[in-house]
Amino acid sequence: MLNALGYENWALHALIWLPVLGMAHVLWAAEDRAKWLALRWSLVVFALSVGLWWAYDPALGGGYQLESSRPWIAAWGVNYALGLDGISLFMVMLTTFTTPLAVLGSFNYIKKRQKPFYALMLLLEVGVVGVFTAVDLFLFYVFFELTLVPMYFIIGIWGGERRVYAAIKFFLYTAFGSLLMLVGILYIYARGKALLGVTSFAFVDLLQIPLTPGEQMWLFGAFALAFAIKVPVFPFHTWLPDAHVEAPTPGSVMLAAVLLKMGTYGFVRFLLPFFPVAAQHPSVVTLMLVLGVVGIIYASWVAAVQPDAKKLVAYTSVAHMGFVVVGIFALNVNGLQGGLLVMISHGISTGALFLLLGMLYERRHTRLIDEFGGIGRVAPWLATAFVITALSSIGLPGTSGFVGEFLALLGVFEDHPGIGIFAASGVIFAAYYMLPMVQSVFFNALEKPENQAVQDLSRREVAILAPMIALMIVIGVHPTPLLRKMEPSVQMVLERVYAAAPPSAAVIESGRDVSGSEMAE
Amino acid sequence: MQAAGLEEPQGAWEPLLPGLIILLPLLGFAINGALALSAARKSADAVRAGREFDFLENGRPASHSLPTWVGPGVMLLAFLLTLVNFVGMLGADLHEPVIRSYWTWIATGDLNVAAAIQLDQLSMIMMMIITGVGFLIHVFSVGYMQDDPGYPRYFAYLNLFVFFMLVLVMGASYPIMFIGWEGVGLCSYLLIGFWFSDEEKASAGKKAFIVNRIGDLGFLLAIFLLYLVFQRVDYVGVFGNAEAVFIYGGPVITTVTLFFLLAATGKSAQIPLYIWLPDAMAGPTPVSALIHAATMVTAGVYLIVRSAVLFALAPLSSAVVAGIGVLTALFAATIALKQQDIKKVLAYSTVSQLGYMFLGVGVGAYTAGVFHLMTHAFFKALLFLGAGAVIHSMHHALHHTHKDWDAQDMRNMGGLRAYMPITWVTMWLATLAIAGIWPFAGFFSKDEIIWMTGAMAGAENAPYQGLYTVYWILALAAAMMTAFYMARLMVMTFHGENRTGSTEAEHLHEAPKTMWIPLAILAALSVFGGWINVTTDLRESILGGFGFLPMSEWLHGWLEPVTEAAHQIQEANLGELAHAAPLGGGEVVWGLISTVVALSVVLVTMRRLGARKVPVAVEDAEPKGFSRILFNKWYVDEFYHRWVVDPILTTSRVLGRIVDAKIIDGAVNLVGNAARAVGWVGSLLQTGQTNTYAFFFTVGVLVILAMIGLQG
Amino acid sequence: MLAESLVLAGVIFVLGTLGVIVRRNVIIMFLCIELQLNAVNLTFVAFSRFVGIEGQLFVFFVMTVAAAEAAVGLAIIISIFRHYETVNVNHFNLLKW
Amino acid sequence: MELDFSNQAHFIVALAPEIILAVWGIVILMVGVSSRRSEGPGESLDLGWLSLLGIFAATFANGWLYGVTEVGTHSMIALDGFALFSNWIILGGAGLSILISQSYVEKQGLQAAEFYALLIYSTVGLMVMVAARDLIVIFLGLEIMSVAVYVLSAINRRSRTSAEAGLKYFLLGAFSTGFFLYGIALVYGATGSTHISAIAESIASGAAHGALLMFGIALLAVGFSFKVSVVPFHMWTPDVYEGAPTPVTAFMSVAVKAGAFLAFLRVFSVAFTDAYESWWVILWWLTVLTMVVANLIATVQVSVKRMLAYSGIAHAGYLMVAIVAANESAAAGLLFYLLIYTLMNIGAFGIVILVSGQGEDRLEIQEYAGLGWRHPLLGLGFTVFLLSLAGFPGTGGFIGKVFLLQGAMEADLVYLSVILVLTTVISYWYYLRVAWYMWMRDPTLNAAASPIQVPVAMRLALIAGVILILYLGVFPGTTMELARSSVTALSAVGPGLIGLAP
Repeated sequence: MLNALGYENWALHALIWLPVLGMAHVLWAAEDRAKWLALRWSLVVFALSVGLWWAYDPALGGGYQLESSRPWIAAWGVNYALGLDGISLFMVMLTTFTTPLAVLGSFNYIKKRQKPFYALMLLLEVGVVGVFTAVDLFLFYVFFELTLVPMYFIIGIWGGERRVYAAIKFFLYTAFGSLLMLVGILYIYARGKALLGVTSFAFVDLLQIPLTPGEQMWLFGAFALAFAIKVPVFPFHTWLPDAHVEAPTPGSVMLAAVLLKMGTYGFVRFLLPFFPVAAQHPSVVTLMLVLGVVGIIYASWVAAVQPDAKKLVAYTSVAHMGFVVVGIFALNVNGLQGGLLVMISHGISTGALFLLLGMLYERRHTRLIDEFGGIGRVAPWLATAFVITALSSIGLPGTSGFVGEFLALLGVFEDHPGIGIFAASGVIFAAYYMLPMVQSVFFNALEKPENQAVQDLSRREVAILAPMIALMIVIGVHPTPLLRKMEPSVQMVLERVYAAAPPSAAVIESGRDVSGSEMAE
Repeated sequence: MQAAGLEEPQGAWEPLLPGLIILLPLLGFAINGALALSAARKSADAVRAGREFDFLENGRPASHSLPTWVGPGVMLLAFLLTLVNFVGMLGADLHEPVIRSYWTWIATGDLNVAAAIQLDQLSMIMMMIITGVGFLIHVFSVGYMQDDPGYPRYFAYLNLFVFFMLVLVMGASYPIMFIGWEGVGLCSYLLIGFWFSDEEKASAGKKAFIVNRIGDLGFLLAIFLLYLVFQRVDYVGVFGNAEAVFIYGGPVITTVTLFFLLAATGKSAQIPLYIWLPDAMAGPTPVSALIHAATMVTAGVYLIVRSAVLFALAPLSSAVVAGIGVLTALFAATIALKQQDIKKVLAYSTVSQLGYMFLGVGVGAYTAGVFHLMTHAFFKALLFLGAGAVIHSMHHALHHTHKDWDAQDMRNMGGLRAYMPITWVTMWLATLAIAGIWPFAGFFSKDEIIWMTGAMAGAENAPYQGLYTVYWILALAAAMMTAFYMARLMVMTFHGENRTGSTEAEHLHEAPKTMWIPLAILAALSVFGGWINVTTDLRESILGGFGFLPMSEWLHGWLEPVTEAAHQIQEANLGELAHAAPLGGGEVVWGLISTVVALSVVLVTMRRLGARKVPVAVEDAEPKGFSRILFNKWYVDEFYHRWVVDPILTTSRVLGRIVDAKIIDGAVNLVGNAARAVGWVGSLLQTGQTNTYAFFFTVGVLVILAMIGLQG
Repeated sequence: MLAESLVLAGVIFVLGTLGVIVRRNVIIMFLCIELQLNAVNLTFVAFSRFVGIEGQLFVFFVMTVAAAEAAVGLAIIISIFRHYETVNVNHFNLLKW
Repeated sequence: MELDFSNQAHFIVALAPEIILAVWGIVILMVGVSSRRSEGPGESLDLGWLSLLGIFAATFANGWLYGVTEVGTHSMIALDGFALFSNWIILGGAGLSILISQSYVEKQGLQAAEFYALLIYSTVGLMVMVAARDLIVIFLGLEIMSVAVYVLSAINRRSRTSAEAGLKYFLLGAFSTGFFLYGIALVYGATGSTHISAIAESIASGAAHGALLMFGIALLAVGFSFKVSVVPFHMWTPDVYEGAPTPVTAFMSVAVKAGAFLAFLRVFSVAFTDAYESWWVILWWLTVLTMVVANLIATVQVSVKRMLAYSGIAHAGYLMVAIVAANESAAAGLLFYLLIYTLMNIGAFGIVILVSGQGEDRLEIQEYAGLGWRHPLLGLGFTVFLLSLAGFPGTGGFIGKVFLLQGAMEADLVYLSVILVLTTVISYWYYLRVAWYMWMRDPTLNAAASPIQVPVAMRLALIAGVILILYLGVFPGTTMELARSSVTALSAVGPGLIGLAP
């Protein structure tokens, strides 16, 4: 069926260009139709992206599929080249899945200047999908930067009181990193030109360039910084709470659900395969793992004392991303798979959390936890949805949150048991920051009259939350299909890493030695 | 679909729809949950309108009548189905666990976890207890909860709990067990905070969840470690190779088992993580009976028995298990001595009894542990339900005259036997059982544990023999206390004259049928339940009526396929167990001693306390001296707050308000501001004076010329 | 011979430069600039004595240009004088920072 | 056709665009004088279109010149692709300047004829300068341009600031000319010639006198640095840019800067290529200083016009990177970037003119509050210009910056590249600041009270700017190819030029 349509030839391009058309349409149409058009277009995009699930076949190995490439800037060997592998597949689907929900979530929230808003949302989708599908470094960078602009305006125009500060901070901070990465990119390109005489930005070509360990270290630094800020990895995280608190609900949703993933995606896509020597250099690995663990614990603790619910959730994102980083730099299948799964589940659960907080905000026009209390009595469905989402977010088995964290922790424990123990302590602190919030918002006595007036979920809101919650459960109960689709690509990344330095194989074994030491004869 | 690597040679016996046993409660949850959500909408509208929605004003709506049938109904079906399989298993002599694998849950790299259930003697007995006792408690709940606005939600949670509990005991691998493990924790969280509008109750639920999570951390780490060693995490894979891989008492196995122990202490409320259980009494009393007495809290014991092979390989861990168990038993018993809240007494008694189970499994008497687990499920459930009945009627009584007395405080009760005779009788039976008085169920199970402790102390080459002797003595002491505080409870509640107040007393009444029938059934079990595992020696002796008791050591035989590996390891390493207690004397002798002593303690207590005049709660004076410390539970909660909770909170605040806001973010902002400041200073050079410009121009020229001059 | 003339030219140039820096009167400053130009002319002539005719050609161009600049410059000075009634450059600092 | 400069007539052909323009300048003056009596509204507009005609003619001629080739490289006037491409940039800058200046000239009552004539003359000067192969000619072109621009910046006789700007520019300009000339003199003395290929040969052959040459090069560098406003020779720039009539500022900021840079590049990478080792360090430091200082000071500006002045200096810093790198990519990058820079800067100043109501008031950033919502298209346009100035993907500015960075990378100027991008981050701040005023602030009463109408000419300029910037941002291929082939012509001159690295 899909093949009959030649789906694999145009799917990715459609995913990028349909939203562009949507933008035009939205800007063209009347103000009051903007939201419906945006919703329709984003739904069409999502519908298209669903086909990717079947179009991408892991049996063909972890390499890129649905590849198509047209020369763009021939002089520099830049190609408009798109491709999809197991790692990007779910990032793309997550994006296309989240966007319509975010759009739907902004129906009541965005009252003024709707057309530009929805246009920017679609533009954001373009950028993110582009980031996840580009297989040309130059193209990747363009999309990577492109996502900044819509987010900057979404926060800055439709945000809260300190929106401008937050927007600028977000923009400058992330741009700072990515510009250094640009230098790195051009450096690699120049080396390729000098050493191999290849003028190309295509991943496959750049991977051939023999970079010296020294160069790898520096380049790793440049790229790692860019992505670490985006993720964000402690201590580069301070832009995130501001951005989240000030951003309008849909902005926060997109930010948490997909934009942060661009950073971790960059880790997997570039740091490991492009600079394998640096990536498995013991000190680098230790540094990243420690940063990840500190992120987990630190962010959890800081989150626990936030008076602002949205800020709290923002910090939990930092903690979750800590799990991802730890998983990735475990440098083994379980860890990497876990990291990717956490990315997916975090996208869903945290996205849902921000939507729910947005709904609360629309009802009470405050985000201060102390302002609430007993909401569960007047808005039981809202409370139920929130509790389920929160549980998924703190990784309760049977929800998507658990599988990812379990694998990530398992992975890191395999090779770094010490760090693994600290990372695992995150499961305690997750409960420590989430449950008190849930209690003082939804439980306890219903004292304030404002709270008594809170309405329960509307049909639209149910329509937003239902698919997300369903997905949390489904992935939690049966994640294997996802894992199977991702595994070959993950394997490829790891092979690439370990091909660079055989001794690292010993590193893996050392994990086993724990038991090997006491093998009975 | 069958997941790879889990095919096991199966016995002749084919289980009947084992999956359905799990699914039924889930189904009940779905139905009741739906009802609950719809009902909640109604009451929410009412609350918004500023009043309470009375579901019963014009007849029960479906949302409040269906659960009556759905909730207990699914449980009954599940129980019957379990019974069928149980009988089937009785018939088949089964040496390998029967494994049913439904789908692959997690598969990546060389990790492969199947969504599989394992049926063997251990899981079967647990399923019997869960579905059986569970069913009775569901029935009881109908009477207890049917007037509560949250009725459907209550049954939804309860069914969900049973579902997770079954997953816990039926799962074929540690991760699957972990699903149930955290799932039951979740349900306990929801049920403790069932009346979530009451901050105290909600907080109690939160406390339970967080404390349990600490244990869960241990569980996770243990799984990781096992995976590291075996690349497998299913029981068959682990236990099958454990002996081959692990050195007896080696560091890794010890670590693994200690991690498991941490998990167990969390779930089974042992020192140091027992603190959540007493607070958990905030939940509806049937919940306390089902979750916090009969089933969930015994999960830790199940975990250890399930991992018997591993623990048997780790003598140190086993010793620690036993130590924690006996200490908890004693410690909790001391607290129970001075509690006034009837449920608090039972709560600490539960902690104490769980301690016994730990002691049992710690000394390698896994069967004894399970045995006590089972009997305890009977009589403690009975006690809680009885207490529930009492509270129920007390509540009604006080409610009539709007007296704001505590319906759970025993000082406000007294003389209730006149009003609720059935409850009185059944609870006495349970009390005798728990006090370990012959021939009630508790006697056999508890006695066996104590006896095995003594035997362990005397084992040929058992490590830490002296230690086990101490355990043995402490265990005996705790048994005395049990007898005392239970007798105290009965006296204060049912005997003497009534202190509730004359007008209120008229409204005291016996529990309805749905409530006392379960009591009766449990009472029967509390009486005879112990006879299924009478040791041969006792059976031959007077205590067994010289062979009168029907069977001997049935449970031993039944669980042998599960525990034999562990027992072999023990015999291989510990050698012959002693046949006499540390102070000499055989099992029979000590059995007689303990039952006599216990009985006398009960009688003395009745006599002494029965005579004394008990002041009602409002008039009672603050306890003084040592009893004050006991009344305040050794100030353990305060200790934890002072030294664990507060430090973490303070640190969090410091991190959040200073480190994050000021230092890290401050640094970020500083960069920006500094740049602008420098820019401002630079802009001052732009004086607008042409001469200045010419000057700087010339300076530039000179510098450049100088550079050239220096170059060459 | 060459060295001396070059040094002379250099000295004149420096004097001109200093003048531009220290003097406040626009006319004087402009004259100092003329001084610089002529110093350069001197250099050109000196060099062209040795290396060829272009130098002297150049001088003519320079003189022409200098004349043109003088014309324009004085015009500008007049127009600003209309505004400020002064030719002290220190007063012309509306534009700064 | 073939041009052989032994035949004098061929000079006419070679200089066709310049000559056309020069003649046209006279025509403009004539028309202006004749129409003086009938002093009517719209007169300046007509003159504007008229002078635009001349620009078109010159452009056409320039295009036609692609057809001809010259014999050898000894002529004083180069007819290589480099010169021709440069002419595109300069003519484009001039044309756009005229478009955005028309209603300004009208409203401010400037003498249209003189204004446009001078603008055209300075254009001629620039074209001569970039095409020159002889320092004499470069000097002449430079002065033709400068003298005209001195007058232009002081042309608003009613305005003090304009007069002050004119004076400062004139004094300092003449001052720098002195150094420039001195440099020429020294180089001449050291190499015995003023023709750049001859200079190059004598340096290559080692015949040149070292010390003299070095000082000469240094002073030449100073002279150019002044024109392209490199720190510390930049200090006239903010004042003059702020004081001069905005269209003049626009013209200065693009055409003048472009011309100076192109001449700079030709001289240094052709004539002094073999002395590279000794001058690149100096320029390296100047570049760093320029990028850092300019960007930092720009962050504290309140007047958008002055902010753009500093941004202009900052861009001079980025462009200097190409001069330092001195290889083919860098040179091509310089051409490409100057083209883009012309478009975006003219656009930005165009908006400034509009917001300030064809005048010099309302230059502060507050005046831009809510502009985006009052005039969405203007807002969008300005946003595009700003993003392009900031070098953001999707705009030509980004491609240009990458082009420059590539040049730097091929010359292994890694640190310089890093500093470039870091300073770019700083520049984001003040560019975005305008954007946030436009989109994230509500308009001030004063601003709301003054509606903005966009005259046709301006509209043309802005639309052309936006479209070209986006086009070059998305499909830069062909233009890049052209730029690259244009610079290869440079390397045809003299012994093994271009593309050597420190």
